[in-house]
Amino acid sequence: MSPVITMGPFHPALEEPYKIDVVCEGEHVTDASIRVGFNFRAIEWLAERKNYTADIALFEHVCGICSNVHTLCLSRAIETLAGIEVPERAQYIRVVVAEAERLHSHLLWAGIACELIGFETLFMACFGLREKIMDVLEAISGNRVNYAMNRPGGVNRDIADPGAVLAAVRAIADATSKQLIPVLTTDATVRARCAGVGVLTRADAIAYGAVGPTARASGLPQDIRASAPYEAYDRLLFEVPVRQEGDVFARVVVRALEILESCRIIEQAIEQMPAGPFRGDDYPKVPAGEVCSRIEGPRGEVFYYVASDGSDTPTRVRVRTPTFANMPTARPMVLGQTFADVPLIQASLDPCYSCTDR
Amino acid sequence: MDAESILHMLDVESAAEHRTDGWWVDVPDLDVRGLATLMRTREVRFVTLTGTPDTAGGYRLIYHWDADGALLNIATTVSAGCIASIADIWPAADWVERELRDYYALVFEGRAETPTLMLLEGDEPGLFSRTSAAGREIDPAVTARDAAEAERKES
Amino acid sequence: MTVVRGLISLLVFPGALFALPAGWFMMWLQRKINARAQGRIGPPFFQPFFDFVKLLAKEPVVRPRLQGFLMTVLPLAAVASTLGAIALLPVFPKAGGFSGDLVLLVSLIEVGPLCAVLGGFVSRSLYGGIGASREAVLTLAYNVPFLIALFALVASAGSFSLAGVALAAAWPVRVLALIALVACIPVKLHLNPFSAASAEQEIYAGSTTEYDGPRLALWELAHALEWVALTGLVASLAFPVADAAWPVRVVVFVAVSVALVVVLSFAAASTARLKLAQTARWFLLCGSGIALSALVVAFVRL
Amino acid sequence: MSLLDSLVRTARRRSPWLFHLNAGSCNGCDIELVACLTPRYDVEQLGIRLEASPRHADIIVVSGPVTRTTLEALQTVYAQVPDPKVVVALGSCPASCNMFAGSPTVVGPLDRIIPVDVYVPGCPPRPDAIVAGIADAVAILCGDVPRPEPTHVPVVADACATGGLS
Repeated sequence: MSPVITMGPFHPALEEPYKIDVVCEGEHVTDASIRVGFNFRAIEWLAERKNYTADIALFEHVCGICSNVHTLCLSRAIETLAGIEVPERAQYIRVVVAEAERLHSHLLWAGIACELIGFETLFMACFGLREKIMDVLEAISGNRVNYAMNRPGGVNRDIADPGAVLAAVRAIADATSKQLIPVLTTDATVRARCAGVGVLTRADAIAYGAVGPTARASGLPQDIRASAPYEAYDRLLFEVPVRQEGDVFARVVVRALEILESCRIIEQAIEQMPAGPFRGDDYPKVPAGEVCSRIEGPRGEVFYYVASDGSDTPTRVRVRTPTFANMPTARPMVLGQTFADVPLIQASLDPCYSCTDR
Repeated sequence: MDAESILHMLDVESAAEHRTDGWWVDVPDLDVRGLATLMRTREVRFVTLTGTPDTAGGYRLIYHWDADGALLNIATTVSAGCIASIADIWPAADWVERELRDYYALVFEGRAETPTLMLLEGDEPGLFSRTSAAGREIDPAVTARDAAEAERKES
Repeated sequence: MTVVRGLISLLVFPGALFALPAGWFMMWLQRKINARAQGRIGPPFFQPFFDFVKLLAKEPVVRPRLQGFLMTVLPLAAVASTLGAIALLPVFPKAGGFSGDLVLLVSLIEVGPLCAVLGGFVSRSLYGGIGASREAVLTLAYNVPFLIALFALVASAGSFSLAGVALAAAWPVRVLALIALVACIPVKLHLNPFSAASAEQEIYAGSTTEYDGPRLALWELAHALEWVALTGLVASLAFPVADAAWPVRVVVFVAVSVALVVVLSFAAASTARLKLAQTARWFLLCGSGIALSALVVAFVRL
Repeated sequence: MSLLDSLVRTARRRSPWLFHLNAGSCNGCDIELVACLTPRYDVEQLGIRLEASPRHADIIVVSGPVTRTTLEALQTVYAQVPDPKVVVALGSCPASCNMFAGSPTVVGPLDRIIPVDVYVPGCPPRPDAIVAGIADAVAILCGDVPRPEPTHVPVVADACATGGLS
């Protein structure tokens, strides 16, 4: 009789409630099952009962960490349905905010991952660095979390001081490449905890439908920004980091390199950003129809399906968040690993349970 | 493999429509397991499955696929409330099917078990269907629990 | 006379009156250094003291009688035995008095971790149990180099008495043995990189997960005293000059202890936590290697 | 007031340990609470620590509108924290359910389930507001400020558990 250890729903390793039942032989994991739904607020149900304006605010609260991707994806769905174009300046502003959000999300993740391997000093360093990008987001939107930037037809606020954004982004790129990446990739204790741990093979990544950095660390070069560019991404140069190993260390490396790529994108976007209006005059009227919308969030592909009957309330909004796709891959990853690795492996997916549950 | 060749292989090229958000096609009598196997062998990524009630009292299921970056939306209709499961072919579909059971009490045939995903263990499936009439007029001060309590007092 | 001396070393120096504030000071220093290394300001000076008082003043959770009794007695035993170990430290090797031998000191130091293991099991919490079993595995692992190193000192000094060891051990043996002993301290104090027994992110607070209020306060107290006992053990063995005046001895004893706290804190702040198996392997290979070389040197010299 | 009393009060004021509980929150509040620990805000200066076990805590910080699925765990954790304890409702969700009001799976607001002592408004509150809220909680904890009258009589578990779904 192997003991079943239940982690959660409230566990210090987890910012959010979820349960993972781990079956152990000694310290070795022989089976695991994940239970979600603790954050289930039936947002999709609520969305069918609120108008589009209220829905934008509602979906901002799918997740407090990647709130911008949700409003962006929903706004794009509404724009596609209504057949309206977004002013060019707004497209660039959206890119800047989306990449700034990726920066803060990746730094947050790096911090939490360090905390999980007990490296508190590096956790603090990551969060210290993250405050720089939080300042940028606050300067642009007025908020540290939940930026309320997107609306159908454009963005709500202009970037008043592009120079400050550039300076902050350059400082982050500098600190990342000179301090964060060297420590993460060379420290012996970090390597001992990450390399070869929690491997997701390429075949499993496809079968489980992994997206985002998780898929890219397993050798799948998928990125919506490159494969189906939206907003201004087709006019910006960036690379999609891909690793073949599929272990925790590969996911660390992919995200670290993405931090640098995001800095590059923001720099280009600020420099290329044209003058002009940043939003349309009116809220659009949404005709009947259905539409899908996808963007690349920090954790991977975000998918929205919106169906409208022509009224001011959608008849169905379906959200497939990246963690919903990624989370099942945790099971093949933890099998055969030690119990001490389980929190780190699940964290290496950059899970967001409030996204998953909605 | 690209979306057009897939549509050709499925023999639904003529019915398919290309929109800004990808390819759309309605196949009322879709062989979902055949489709899933084809997609699996061609490495077309399973994106997700959307379920939504249709006006006729049945459900419209849309299988979303990513073929070389292009979105392929293959819709079908479920009138009897059950459809074949593809979770054994695509482990990625496991959670979505469980979720759809929680929301609309749809039955996916061929699964050994369909545990709840979002609801508590032992809850009746079909939360969205059961509560579809509720909450159209939301008073932010009144939560569903108050409504339930009021109902209990009345009865 | 010896009884008076014994009581003084138990209650005054290096015992309770000195050890309590010293333990709190060391805990504060470790947290402060950790905070400064992370670019933070860190806790105020009296923090561990206030933590202790606050915990004492909390209302204990009602528990079944036997469990409640055990959960009070075990941390008390840890406090008492650690205090006893401190009293035995050979700060004044020539002063005579109650001069216990090394075996007694080591067994008293070991009672603390043993109580923690038992305490984790009697708390009937899953995480307490896991923490306790990890603690047990680690105790086995680090005790291999710990005991070999002490044995090397004994072999070199030709005496089991603490004072004898402190005075007579040869320098090459002493240095190697002390390095091995220092490496064992982080395990006992749950410091990085050997803190697997209290890995908050995996098993909550390890064996103390279920302890609350006054009972937790006792564990905190035992923890503070362990700081003094372990750093003190190294400090007293590292300063063997027999005829220094007592104020000099005290100053050196305190200074070496504090220096050790600083070194250990910096090491903890700049490392990640190793897994249980990795920690155990480190002690059985590297730690034991150093200790064994000390032993070899001791025998060759003989 | 005796010397011992004033020592205990000072100790409580200077050593508040928190247990954070996410009852269906969107992460916004939670991440701002974590930000409080980091160099810019550094609440360890005030003796504040985020504890892993509810048994060690003095202050329970709850974020989120309380979903059906977290309800039972919430009540367990509340019972596990030894007295004296203070409950802080972090953000708008535990105060009013925010935009999740009306959802069939939300049973909040928090004060219907456990008594709430301090509300920290905001969606999410900024870290400085969170620190100020914890300071309010500490004042209640050490007895400087009387505990507020409960706004609701907490309801029993069964009535909540079936909320909206029966």
